[in-house]
Amino acid sequence: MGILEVKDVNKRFGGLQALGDVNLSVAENTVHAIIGPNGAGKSTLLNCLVGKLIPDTGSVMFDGQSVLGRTPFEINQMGISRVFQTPEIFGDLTVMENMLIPCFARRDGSFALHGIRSVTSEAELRDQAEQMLEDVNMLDKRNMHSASMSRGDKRRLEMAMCLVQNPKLLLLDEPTAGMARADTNNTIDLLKEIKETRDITIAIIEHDMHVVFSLAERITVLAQGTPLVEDSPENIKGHPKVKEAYLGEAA
Amino acid sequence: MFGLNKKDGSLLLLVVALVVFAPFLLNPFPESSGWAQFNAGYPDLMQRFVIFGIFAIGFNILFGLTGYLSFGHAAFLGVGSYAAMWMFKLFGMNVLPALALSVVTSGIFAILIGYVSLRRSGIYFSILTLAFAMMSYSLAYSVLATDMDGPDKQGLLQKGLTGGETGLQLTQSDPRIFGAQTTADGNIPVPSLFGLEMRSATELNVGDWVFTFSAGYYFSAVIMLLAFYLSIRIFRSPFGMVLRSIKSNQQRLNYTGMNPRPYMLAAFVISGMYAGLAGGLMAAMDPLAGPERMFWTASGEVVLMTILGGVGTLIGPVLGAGAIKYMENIISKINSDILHSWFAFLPDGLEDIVVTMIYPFIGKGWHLTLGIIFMLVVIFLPGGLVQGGQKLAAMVRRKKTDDTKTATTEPAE
Amino acid sequence: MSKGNLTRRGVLKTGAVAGAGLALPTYLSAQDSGFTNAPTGSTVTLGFNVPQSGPYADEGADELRAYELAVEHLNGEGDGGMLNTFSSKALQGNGILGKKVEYVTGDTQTKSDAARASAKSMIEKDGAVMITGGSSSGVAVAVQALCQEAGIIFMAGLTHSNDTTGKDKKANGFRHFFNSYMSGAALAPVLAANYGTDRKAYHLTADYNWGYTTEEAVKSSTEAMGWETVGTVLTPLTQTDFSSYITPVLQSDADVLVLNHYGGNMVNSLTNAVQFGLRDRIANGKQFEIVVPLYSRLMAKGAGANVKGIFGSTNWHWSLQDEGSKAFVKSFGTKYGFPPSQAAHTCYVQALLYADAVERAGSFAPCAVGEALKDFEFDGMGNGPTLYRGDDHQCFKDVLVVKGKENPTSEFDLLEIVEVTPVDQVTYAPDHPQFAGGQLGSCNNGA
Amino acid sequence: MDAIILQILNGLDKGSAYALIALGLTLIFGTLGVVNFAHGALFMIGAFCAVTLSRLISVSHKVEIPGEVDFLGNQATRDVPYIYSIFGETAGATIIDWAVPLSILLAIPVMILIGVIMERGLIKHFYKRPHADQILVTFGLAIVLQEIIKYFYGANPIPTPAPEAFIGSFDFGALIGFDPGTIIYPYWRLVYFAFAAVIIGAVFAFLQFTTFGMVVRAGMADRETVGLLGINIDKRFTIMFGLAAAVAGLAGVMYAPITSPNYHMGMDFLVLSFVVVVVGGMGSLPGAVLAGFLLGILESFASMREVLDILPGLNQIIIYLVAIVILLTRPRGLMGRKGVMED
Repeated sequence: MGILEVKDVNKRFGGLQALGDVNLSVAENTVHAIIGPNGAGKSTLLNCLVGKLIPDTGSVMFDGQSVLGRTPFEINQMGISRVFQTPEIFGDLTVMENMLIPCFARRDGSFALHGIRSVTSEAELRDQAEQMLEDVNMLDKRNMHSASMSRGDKRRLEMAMCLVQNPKLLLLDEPTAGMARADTNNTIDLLKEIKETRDITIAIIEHDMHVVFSLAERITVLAQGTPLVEDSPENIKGHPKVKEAYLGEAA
Repeated sequence: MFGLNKKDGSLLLLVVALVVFAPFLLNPFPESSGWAQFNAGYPDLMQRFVIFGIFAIGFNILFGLTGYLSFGHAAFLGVGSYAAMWMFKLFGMNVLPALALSVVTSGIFAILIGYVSLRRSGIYFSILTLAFAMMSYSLAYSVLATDMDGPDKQGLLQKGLTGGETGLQLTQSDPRIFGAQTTADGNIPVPSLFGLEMRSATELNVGDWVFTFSAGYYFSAVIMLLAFYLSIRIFRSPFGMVLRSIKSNQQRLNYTGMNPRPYMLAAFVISGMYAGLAGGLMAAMDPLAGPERMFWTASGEVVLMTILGGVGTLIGPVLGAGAIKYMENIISKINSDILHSWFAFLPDGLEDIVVTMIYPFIGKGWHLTLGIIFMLVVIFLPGGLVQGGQKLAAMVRRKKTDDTKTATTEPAE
Repeated sequence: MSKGNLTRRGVLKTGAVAGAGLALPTYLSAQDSGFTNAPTGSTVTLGFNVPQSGPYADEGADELRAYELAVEHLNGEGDGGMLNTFSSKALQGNGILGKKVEYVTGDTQTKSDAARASAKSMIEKDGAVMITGGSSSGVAVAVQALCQEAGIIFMAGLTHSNDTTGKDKKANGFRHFFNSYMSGAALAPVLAANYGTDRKAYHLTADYNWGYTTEEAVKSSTEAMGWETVGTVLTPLTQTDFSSYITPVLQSDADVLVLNHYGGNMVNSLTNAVQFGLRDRIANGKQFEIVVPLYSRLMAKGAGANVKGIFGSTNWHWSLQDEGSKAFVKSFGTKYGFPPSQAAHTCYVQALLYADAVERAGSFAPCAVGEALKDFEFDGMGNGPTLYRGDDHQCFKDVLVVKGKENPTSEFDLLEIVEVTPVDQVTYAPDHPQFAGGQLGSCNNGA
Repeated sequence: MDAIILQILNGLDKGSAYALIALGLTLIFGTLGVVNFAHGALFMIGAFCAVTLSRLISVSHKVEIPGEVDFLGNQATRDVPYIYSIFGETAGATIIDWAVPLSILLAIPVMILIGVIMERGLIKHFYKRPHADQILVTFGLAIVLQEIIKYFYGANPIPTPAPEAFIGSFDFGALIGFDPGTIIYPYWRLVYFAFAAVIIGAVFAFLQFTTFGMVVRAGMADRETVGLLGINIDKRFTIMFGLAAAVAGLAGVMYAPITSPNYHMGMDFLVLSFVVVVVGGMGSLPGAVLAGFLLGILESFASMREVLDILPGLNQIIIYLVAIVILLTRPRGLMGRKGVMED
């Protein structure tokens, strides 16, 4: 029984079958990659996991509880954090403030009216946030205006914002998309480190096979909305069906 | 100090100083000089400065922090005024219970209107709030002002709940259960704080200057300072930070485990209560509540005050409120006679030309000047008056450093 | 040093006090003079509070012209205008009680809040001892209440609602202008004479206080003549297109339409009614007619040719041929080049009446002035013999019934006088049901 | 039944005014993403184009009337328009009579010019600025424009009648089998309705069938993409602003005989037209037109005595009530697209 269990999920958009009978099981404390060509339904699947979309049929269980019908913030409170394809951060806030918001969310739940308490007095949360920034090598940037940072920094900040919440499951949507090689390698190192130092499950959607094969312990290949195969990286590498899905009939 | 950091603390101190010494600062010109027209240190206007300051500070908590532009905030101002008036009519002239009822009533209205309006964002939200305020205005002006008192038309509701066009006023036949119906000399009592009448004032004459210290002003000022202090605390609190993050990226906030809706509603209600407090104070300073307080132009005015001063800044809305009220009350009163007296030193022909050129912009043309100022500020100072102040300060500072540089003959870069 | 409830710049202007000191505030204690803003120097300041922006700005401008003229005449400049025809000869043309008259102006914006703000500024900042002006009943009532509280005399400008001297009457407030009841009482006989007593009337009424009182007044007066009221509909103040209120009139069996509208409302509703052919309509075998209870020449100008032949009432018109009116029209016309409006007339007269009352009382103190105005009878101010009734501070005088002129010779010559309704016909008891419910209270000297 | 038909006619007539104003407003929203609070002022200036033209062509000289005196006892004079001496009295009088329709010719160039100057001189610099700034600057502009008009024309409404030929009413009922005189409708209002239909049709055709219109529509859908294609979209947007100004202006010109123009008529319409645009859906042209007619008709029905007897005051709030109901049931108005003006 995995921490995340997707059973018979179907999703249609008008005439388009975006997801058809998707079954997926992500085991606890593993890195699970979901790959597939464009339009394979990877993002739709991800959106079904975080509450942005509701599947037509099927079930999505996380940690023994259904996530269906829950809003994104409720799902986050269950322990799922999500990193977006293009970094989603609070551009008007400083790096430190960006870090504090998830800390508040973790401590106070989805709503708390701390209207009088000063942010500066939240020493404990600030320590947590600083520690996390240190981990991602961004402590020196903590007072920067986050919108003015490079894309790589924004991505790292977003990752740090997710990690500081100590999620049980971290969802990564193409975390290295548009990154330079060096940045990509840094991200891989970072994720490896995270995996080694924490009890965390990571589900990752990725195009870059270098990233996938450096990190993943299990890989699910999605094509036309259905899982094609699920196996270990070694087995996936040479799998004929995968080649077919990626390169078309010609292969 | 008071849980504020150094910068906020000194800002608060500055505002306290400005407010306490306002009767002096706003009356810089001697009474007998021609410039005395520009003095603004009389009780009514000073009260308006701080009351609209409260209104704008509250509006800024919603608009400045969350970016949600309410175009119907005047509804809460009006509701606050009506609530205070009814308190005066029914129970007595003490201002504290009246203000309490204003805040509570406007808070309830804000919960209802906010709950519905916050289901939409952007301009759709703005129009929803506008629609609610305009409905309140229209009903207060007409249906709610019709006689609800039965055929004899003598009682408490003879002009309905709101008094309509003429506004809700005190009368000698109001019950005022915990106070006197009429004063000893047969007049309607005035609002007071445990016997301290809001309209009482003391004057200080220094040479050709007259400074007026009004009880009503200082009472309003204390409330404004409390409101300002509270707004600083809110700006610097986790709650305030979450509100700013709503403006910045609502999607991220959602995926970070926070529910934006109750935060928005809380901000809306707090801001509505500020407006209600301002409305209650208006009634306490001047016991009358008219429906035009809820008209869309009144809502527009607070939007303009906030933008003019600087959206999202702590002090900006107060400055914006002051600027607009100053124009409305001082510039509008300058008539051609006064102009002629100013320029009397010029030769006759030239005097007429100068007066003719200035006349369209003052007195009855004060709206024109206001419009031009709106345009100039937003074109040249996108951050409002606060940005203007910052630029000025930066200029002074640069000049200073330039001076020191020259002094130490550092090589130019 | 002085202390009290309101600023008195007048005091301080002259008596420059050296040295500083702070007095403990004392409340409701009378100052030496005993009333608010007592003028002590060689001048006295009056406050002219008129709409300078908003829809009634032109009317306000005309009021201001009249006040400036009145100040001239009071100070002995110009040709003296109505001072020469006024039955009371107390005024000498040397200011008021020998003090030169100065004035300050404010913009009411036709909003009660703004009007009170500008009135307060005139009282607190400029030391005005009397406030006058205004072009709507809402403003008049609001400012009147303020003046009562502050201990200042308020001489109302153009305000026609019954409530100004009815439900909302105040001891410190005085109205020269006529009111809804008088309009109804003056109009009804003329309407009956011209249109017959068997008529069915349909009212369109502006949905606010003035509209209600006017509808009530016209309805009860016409019904007393035998007319039947077949419908009354309230229209929003902000309405600009009245078509959807006019078409139901076509469906009803009414043969008279009464437009209880003023200002822009009246201009538009009348224009719309004429567009819909109501004037060419035959209903119940009779010619369909339109009535506008309160006329103003400025509004008639806005409605253009549509006013032709339509009955209404007005407080005063420049074509009146009595000596007072002629003198006023002459000095106003000479100074400004066109004849004055009824708003200008009432404001001019109010300013003079106030000055005269002060002169007769020998004091600026509101209670003394009020006493002098109370039950004061005068003549020579354009409306024949007039009484300032003490019970409600309302002037009783002749009322003009007018109709839109068929062939105007100029843009000012839009109305012609049909009848001067004698004062007896428009007089009512102070406790008349349309006015009951308010208390004058006692006069307030403030300070 | 006839009452209902009449109210529908009223509604269509009101609706056509709402739709015309909202059309220009939503064009500017859609193409430029600008919240234009000065749009009502453009409508007002249009109406004053009619006032100005009728004043210009009736510029007069004074002719003494023998034997008569004016109110001050001086020699009385009569105004005789100069145009009489050019075209003769009959033709001259006809030209003055037709001032309102004629002023369309004046309004089109004037309004386009004002629109273009506004866009190039002011609005252009505010595309990237927050909506709040746009509101402040256009509101300031609106105040300035109306104060200028007030300075020259005063605050009173100015009667601007339709030509003699359109005075009176058309017996609409007789045409469709009702008793004569039951359903009559003023000619000028029918003209206004037809005029509005033509203008709305023309704008739609222009956007639908011309290359220019296609680019603009593409620009409304996605400003950046079209910019990348190398099309000079900015220039076209300037022209769109001129067009929107012209539509508002023409709406104002033809409206002048219905309600006498005054300097604040634009502000009176401003809030209403925003409600119309939003109810229709931001940036949706058909939505604006549909909402205009819908609100016009509902407003007309709400002003009926039968309705008011049951729900007093409904006529005061109907527009806003409908707006609330529609926005709560349809998040982006009747025909709005997702993501427009939601931040």
